[in-house]
Amino acid sequence: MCLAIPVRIEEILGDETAMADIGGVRKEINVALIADLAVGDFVIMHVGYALNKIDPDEAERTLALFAELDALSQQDIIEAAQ
Amino acid sequence: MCLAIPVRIEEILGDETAMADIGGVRKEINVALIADLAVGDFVIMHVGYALNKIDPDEAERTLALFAELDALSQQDIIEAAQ
Amino acid sequence: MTEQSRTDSTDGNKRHYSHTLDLSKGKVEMVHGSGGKAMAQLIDELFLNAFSNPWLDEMNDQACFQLPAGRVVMATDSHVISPLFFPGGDIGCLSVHGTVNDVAMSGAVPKYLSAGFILEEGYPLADLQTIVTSMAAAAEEAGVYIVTGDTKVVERGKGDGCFITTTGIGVVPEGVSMGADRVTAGDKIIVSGSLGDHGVAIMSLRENLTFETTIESDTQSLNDLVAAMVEVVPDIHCLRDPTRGGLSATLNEIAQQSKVGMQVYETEIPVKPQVKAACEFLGLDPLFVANEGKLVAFCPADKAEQLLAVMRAHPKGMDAAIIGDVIEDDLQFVQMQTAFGGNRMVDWINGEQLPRIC
Amino acid sequence: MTEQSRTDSTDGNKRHYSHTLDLSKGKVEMVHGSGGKAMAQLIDELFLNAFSNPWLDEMNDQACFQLPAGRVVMATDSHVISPLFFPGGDIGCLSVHGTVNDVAMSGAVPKYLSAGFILEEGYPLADLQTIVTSMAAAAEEAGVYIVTGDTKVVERGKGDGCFITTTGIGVVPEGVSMGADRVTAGDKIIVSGSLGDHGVAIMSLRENLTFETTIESDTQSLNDLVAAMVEVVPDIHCLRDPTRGGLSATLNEIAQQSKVGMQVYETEIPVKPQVKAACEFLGLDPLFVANEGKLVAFCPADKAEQLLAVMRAHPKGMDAAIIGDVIEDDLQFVQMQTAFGGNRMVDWINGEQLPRIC
Amino acid sequence: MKYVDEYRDGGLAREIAAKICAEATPERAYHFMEFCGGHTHAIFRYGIPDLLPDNVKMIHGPGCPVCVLPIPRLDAAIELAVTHGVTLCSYGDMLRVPGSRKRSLLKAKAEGADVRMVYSCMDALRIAQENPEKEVVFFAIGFETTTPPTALVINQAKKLGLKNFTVYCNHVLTPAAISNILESPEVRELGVLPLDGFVGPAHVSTVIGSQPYHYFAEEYQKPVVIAGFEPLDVLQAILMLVRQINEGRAEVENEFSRAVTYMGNSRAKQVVADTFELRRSFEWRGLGVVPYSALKIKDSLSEFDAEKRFIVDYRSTRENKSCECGAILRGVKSPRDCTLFGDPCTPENPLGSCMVSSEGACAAYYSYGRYQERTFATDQSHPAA
Amino acid sequence: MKYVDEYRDGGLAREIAAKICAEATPERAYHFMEFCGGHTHAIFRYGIPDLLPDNVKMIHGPGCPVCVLPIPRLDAAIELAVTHGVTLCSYGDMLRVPGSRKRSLLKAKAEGADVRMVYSCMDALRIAQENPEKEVVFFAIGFETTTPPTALVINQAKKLGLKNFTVYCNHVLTPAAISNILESPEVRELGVLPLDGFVGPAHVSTVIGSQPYHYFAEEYQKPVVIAGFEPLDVLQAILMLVRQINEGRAEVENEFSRAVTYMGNSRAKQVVADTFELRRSFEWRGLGVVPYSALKIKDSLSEFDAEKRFIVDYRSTRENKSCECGAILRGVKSPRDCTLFGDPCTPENPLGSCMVSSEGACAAYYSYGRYQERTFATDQSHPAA
Ligand code: SF4
Ligand code: SF4
Ligand SMILES: [Mg+2]
Ligand SMILES: [Mg+2]
Ligand SMILES: [Mg+2]
Ligand SMILES: [Mg+2]
Ligand SMILES: [Mg+2]
Ligand SMILES: [Mg+2]
Ligand SMILES: [Mg+2]
Ligand SMILES: [Mg+2]
Ligand SMILES: [Mg+2]
Ligand SMILES: [Mg+2]
Repeated sequence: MCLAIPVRIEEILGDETAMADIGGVRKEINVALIADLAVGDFVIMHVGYALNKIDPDEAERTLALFAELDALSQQDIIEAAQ
Repeated sequence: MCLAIPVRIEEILGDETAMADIGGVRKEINVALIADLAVGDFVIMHVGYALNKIDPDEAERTLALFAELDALSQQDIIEAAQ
Repeated sequence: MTEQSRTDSTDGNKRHYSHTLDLSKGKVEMVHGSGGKAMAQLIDELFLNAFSNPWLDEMNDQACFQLPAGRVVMATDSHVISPLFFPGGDIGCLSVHGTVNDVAMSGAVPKYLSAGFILEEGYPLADLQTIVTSMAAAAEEAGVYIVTGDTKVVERGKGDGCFITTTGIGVVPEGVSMGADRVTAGDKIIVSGSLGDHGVAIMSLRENLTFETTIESDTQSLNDLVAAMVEVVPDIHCLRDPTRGGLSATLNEIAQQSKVGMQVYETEIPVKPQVKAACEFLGLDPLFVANEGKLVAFCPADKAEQLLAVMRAHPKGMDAAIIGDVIEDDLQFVQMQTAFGGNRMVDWINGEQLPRIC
Repeated sequence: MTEQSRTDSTDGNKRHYSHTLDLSKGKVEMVHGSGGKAMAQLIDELFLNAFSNPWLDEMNDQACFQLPAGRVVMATDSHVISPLFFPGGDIGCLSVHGTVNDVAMSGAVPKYLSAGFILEEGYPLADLQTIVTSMAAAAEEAGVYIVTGDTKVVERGKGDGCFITTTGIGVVPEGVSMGADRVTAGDKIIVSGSLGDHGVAIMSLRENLTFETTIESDTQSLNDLVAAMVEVVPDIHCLRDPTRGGLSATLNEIAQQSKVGMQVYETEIPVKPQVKAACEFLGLDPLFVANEGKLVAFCPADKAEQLLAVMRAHPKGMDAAIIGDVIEDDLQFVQMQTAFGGNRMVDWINGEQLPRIC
Repeated sequence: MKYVDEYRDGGLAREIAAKICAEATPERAYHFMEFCGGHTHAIFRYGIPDLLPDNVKMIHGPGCPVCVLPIPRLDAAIELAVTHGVTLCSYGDMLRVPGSRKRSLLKAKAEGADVRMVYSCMDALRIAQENPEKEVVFFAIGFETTTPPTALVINQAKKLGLKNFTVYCNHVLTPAAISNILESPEVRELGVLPLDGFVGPAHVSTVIGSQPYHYFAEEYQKPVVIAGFEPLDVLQAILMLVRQINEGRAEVENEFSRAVTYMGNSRAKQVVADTFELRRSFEWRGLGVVPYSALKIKDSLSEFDAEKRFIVDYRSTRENKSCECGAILRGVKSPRDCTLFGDPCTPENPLGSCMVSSEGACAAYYSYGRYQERTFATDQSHPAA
Repeated sequence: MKYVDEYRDGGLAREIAAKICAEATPERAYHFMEFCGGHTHAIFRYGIPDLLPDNVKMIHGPGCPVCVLPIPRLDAAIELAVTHGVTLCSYGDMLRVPGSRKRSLLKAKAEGADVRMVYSCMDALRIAQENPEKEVVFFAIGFETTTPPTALVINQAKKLGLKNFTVYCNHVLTPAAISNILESPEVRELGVLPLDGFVGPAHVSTVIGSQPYHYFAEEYQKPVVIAGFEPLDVLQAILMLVRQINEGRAEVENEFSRAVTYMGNSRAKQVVADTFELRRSFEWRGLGVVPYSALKIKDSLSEFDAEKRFIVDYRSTRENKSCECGAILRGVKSPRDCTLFGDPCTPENPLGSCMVSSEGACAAYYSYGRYQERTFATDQSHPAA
């Protein structure tokens, strides 16, 4: 029910609609809930509506978090092995 | 369009309807247009409505007319042959 | 086996389902055509159950059987009759008879059938079971096996309850060679029984015609009758079952394909009094009315009496009659000497003002 | 010949009609199913014209052909796809591919088809001709002949434009013996190409989903691919085309019939990025999505690489891949190791919330 | 079937035919018009022309209600179904008649209009009762035979208080059409249409009786014999007409006395009089505008009149200009005179109304009569004998 | 796909899992509730339980809107379609949920009701525009994620002046449900439900932000980590919860910071506030009557409220008494505790809502998890390798 997916804004079609790209699939979506939308933005789409923008920096940071953990855990393993 | 057929009244079902027999086929028909209808009467049915009763004596008379002609024509033939 | 595993357990070749199909109050749902477990269950509990035979039970997407070398015959009919149940039959047995007969009309021995169901969402499973049971009985009577099939479900309003398309395979005996183009002037025309029963039985149910008769559809398979006929007179020139369009369509088609004329005699054509009466008040000609258990045979004149005798000796041909002659005619007209004495054409049926009859 | 007789004249085997069918603006009318001259004309000018071959041209109610002694295969499919035209195909070619493939999945060489049409009153004749032309081209490509058929017309609102039921006959080569119950632990599971294309192409047209893809239906006949496979590896244990219900239904069905388990590997299963994306936002699993031009093969492990090579060398199997193993499992579960690394069940599709896809 | 089979006896037919041959004076020609399409149909179906001497010729009259309906009124019915979206109920024959631009009710149905074939007008009423959300229009056509049932359903609709049922009334009157033919220049002045007598309507007369025909017999000095629709009835009527001519009489005789009385069915006439009133004029296909030749629904029942409820547009239209239906309906031409007959005009692809109704002269000729145009053995022996 | 694939990396998963194993203190148990069905689904689909140590247990919460809708409200929707004859538009998952007497919207559809599956509420609006003669009702269910789109279509319907479009509003609120669980006797008194922390909603939080969860963290001293629905998000959130527990913290952390801010989407919150108002109370399946836990359409928009336009009858009904959905939704039982699980309750023949929605715990268990109940080789080598 809360199925939602990140989509990329390809074209702004009007006040409330935009063309979105979803891994090569194109779909017209409603963007009335999003302020300051620009082509190239990623948004979370739910039942055909954009709910929020995705912040690319935060996304990077989260991935880095996973990576940091990775480094950390390797360190643990090294320590444990010593 | 003026397709109509003699049917026999089998049963009077109400003010305006009767069950009719058509050579072994039974059909409910409207008899509102017929006065003094009795079981056993033959009527002319058109688009599900009885239009008129058939007069059995007149029917006999018409058949007799054919037959008389027959007799007459045979007499003619006999005369012609003489 | 743990409790949860029961859901997926099998019993011999049969799959197990946590609920059995509700065959009393259930309805066909879209999910029954989805390719999932609900569809598998419908197939298992309804179709496999009723039709079970070694080929079908293999549960492949196709059936595999052994045939001797020789001529093989294939025929198909889609059945869309309305109403689905009628005096003397239903779409189930009709769908077997219709195709068995088309196979048999080549002189072949029908062997295997396939069945494709197109079901409308909301159709009662109880009715579907009745139909399927009737198919199974008809197949058994005809000595054929329903060896493969397919089921689709369409949304409510995109179908009409149940359509069944059957295809039959048969084997032609040595020495038999029939065809719609093999009829020649001098042939006799024989029908196997009274005409118009099926169409009149269906019409009697039509909402705006509603009349009562004791006429039942003649729907039946004719392969046994054909086998008896072929045994005695292998050189029958042509057989045809006069279904849609009735006798008139059959005679006209064959006249054109064989480039001959036909002369039939109204007084010789068997028509039941009630069929005559119903046609009379509906303004129809019994020659245009459909049959589902009758055949027309064209055979050399010198074999006609012999063939007639064989047919009359068979329960499905007791009322067989020679009804006319094939004649030479460049114009390929079908004519009928009326009971009244005049001669008139018997043209193709014209227009479709009847309920769906097959 | 007098003027009036022209109406009934024949030209070779062709009948003559006073008007030709209006294939640009005409519509299917009830009379086209009535068994009269209008039906004969539809058959002559549309079907005979497109499908012409020696068997069909006989214009009997059945087709007669010669078969060698041996194992014969019969398969049938009713096609009710909506919409009737879609990216990559239409119901016409689909109805040929669907049945040719079911015949081919036994390892047999498909030879002859029958076709039963159920047409809705009002359906444009122009569209019907497009469909019929597409069927004819598909039959030609597959090297099969449409040798007999049937046409019914149902009232507007009792059908959905055009339903087509096809039945196919094929001949099994010596030494080939496949079956859904012949799969054993240790077999490799091979698919012939990317999955889900057909279903996604159809869904993209659904009124309330409307998305744009460049994905086209994969509808195609696979008999040539199968012939190439069987030539090199005759002892393939089973072939199946994963149509309705997708790969998951096929794997589960065969697991149950062969009483085995299956282990597949998500990373090995070919799925196009757009198909993956469409499934992602629709909440579907590509393994549940229908295909119409792909097959799954189960073969002994020691033949798998050889078979894969043959498949990849064929234009219809270029993207073939070994996707998993048949394993022993009393519970007959199908499991998948996800790209993520976990293992999960691949159950049957559940529910039908998709448009009609075949 | 009683009252049917005995009137189809082939043996008697040959004897009556022999009589006609014997009595028809070879020196003169006898031209009789059968007014009714029912007679036309019977004549062809039973091969009666084969039985008549060459100098006794049957002329087919306009008594086919399907044939005489003018195209603009058919177009209007199609428009009711298509534009107004009503459920249009019609008797079967009417469905295939081509209107303007080759449209027909059946084609409109194939394109999505809600057109229903009914066997009886009471079916239309039932459809209205069962579908209160739909506007149901009964497309009423026909002569005096078919009018009383229509009158009854209108009254029943009133009794039931139906708000969604109307009748598109096209009922026409037989005597007016006979008058029109007798008054036509072809008959009176040009002599193109020799007309020695009438075979009078069978079922129409069961309602209106034989009384109305006396005017024609007296005023125009044409004999009229009312006859049943069975083949012996027709033959007998022809014989009776031959005799009247031979004897110089011009009387109304009633061969169909088993069902037709002098005054007809007074109940039926009364319900018709209560429900309908005369139209000042009405257009007939073939005959043109004929004064006082049709009925409309009385103002007091106007709530059941489709022409009052819906704006029905009668655009003038041109018929296929080669179609000879008009002349055929006036009796001045035969189907054989039409260059379209048989090719391209056939019952499957009719170009005119006379090729549609089984009572139309063209359809009767085509379906039963084509073979007669060439020589064939009349004395074929019986095959099964 | 960007922002998807990188969050499904199996290699990273194993590393995060190793971290969890390493950091989870063997002496204690960690019980975390994932509130959302979306998390439940991801957990089973990606086999996350396989990756967790035995002492880290996930408890499935009530965050599946299909699962928590009480039967009387589903029955009411069925009644709207069946008795009131409306065109009922519903999201797909809802169609197969069994109501009273085993009825469902899909069965009602099979029996002739006009039930349409829509992908989006805007499809319902379009259906209403295209079918002005039909009453179209949108069956609105869902949490804060799904509410803003419903608000938008109601406002659009007003702008378009639609007279045939209403919404049957069943939107519910996440914080109220979390409160209810935390206030429940099972948690507070009985200790039946050990609950050490929450995996907080992903998409709900994109709208409401992380702010509302601070109350729970403070008031009940339970850590909350808001997490995306991808499997790495879930694993990372679990790790973050383990760490909070280990460190004695009870804070709100935001793993899903790429889409969730502190305040959420103010536009979305505004349109919801303009369109809906709080219900005093609302019944949840499993949780019972929860005060201020749901929304209704404001009086000023009552013309679009199906509950105002139609008389909707909420008869009290009994659920299948063996179905444990209620307890499962409260987190106190697992699907395995239900004697009906798997036989006879399956996704094809669901006896409770939790077996229908792919976010329902029973369905997730059944479709993905059954095989895990037995021993299987975890180190199977790759076949194609
Ligand atoms: S044959 Fe056809 S075109 Fe000619 S008069 Fe008759 S109906 Fe008209
Ligand atoms: S398994 Fe079925 S009956 Fe049991 S709790 Fe889950 S949904 Fe309810
Ligand atoms: Mg056939
Ligand atoms: Mg048949
Ligand atoms: Mg046949
Ligand atoms: Mg199939
Ligand atoms: Mg229907
Ligand atoms: Mg098949
Ligand atoms: Mg197939
Ligand atoms: Mg298949
Ligand atoms: Mg056929
Ligand atoms: Mg339709």
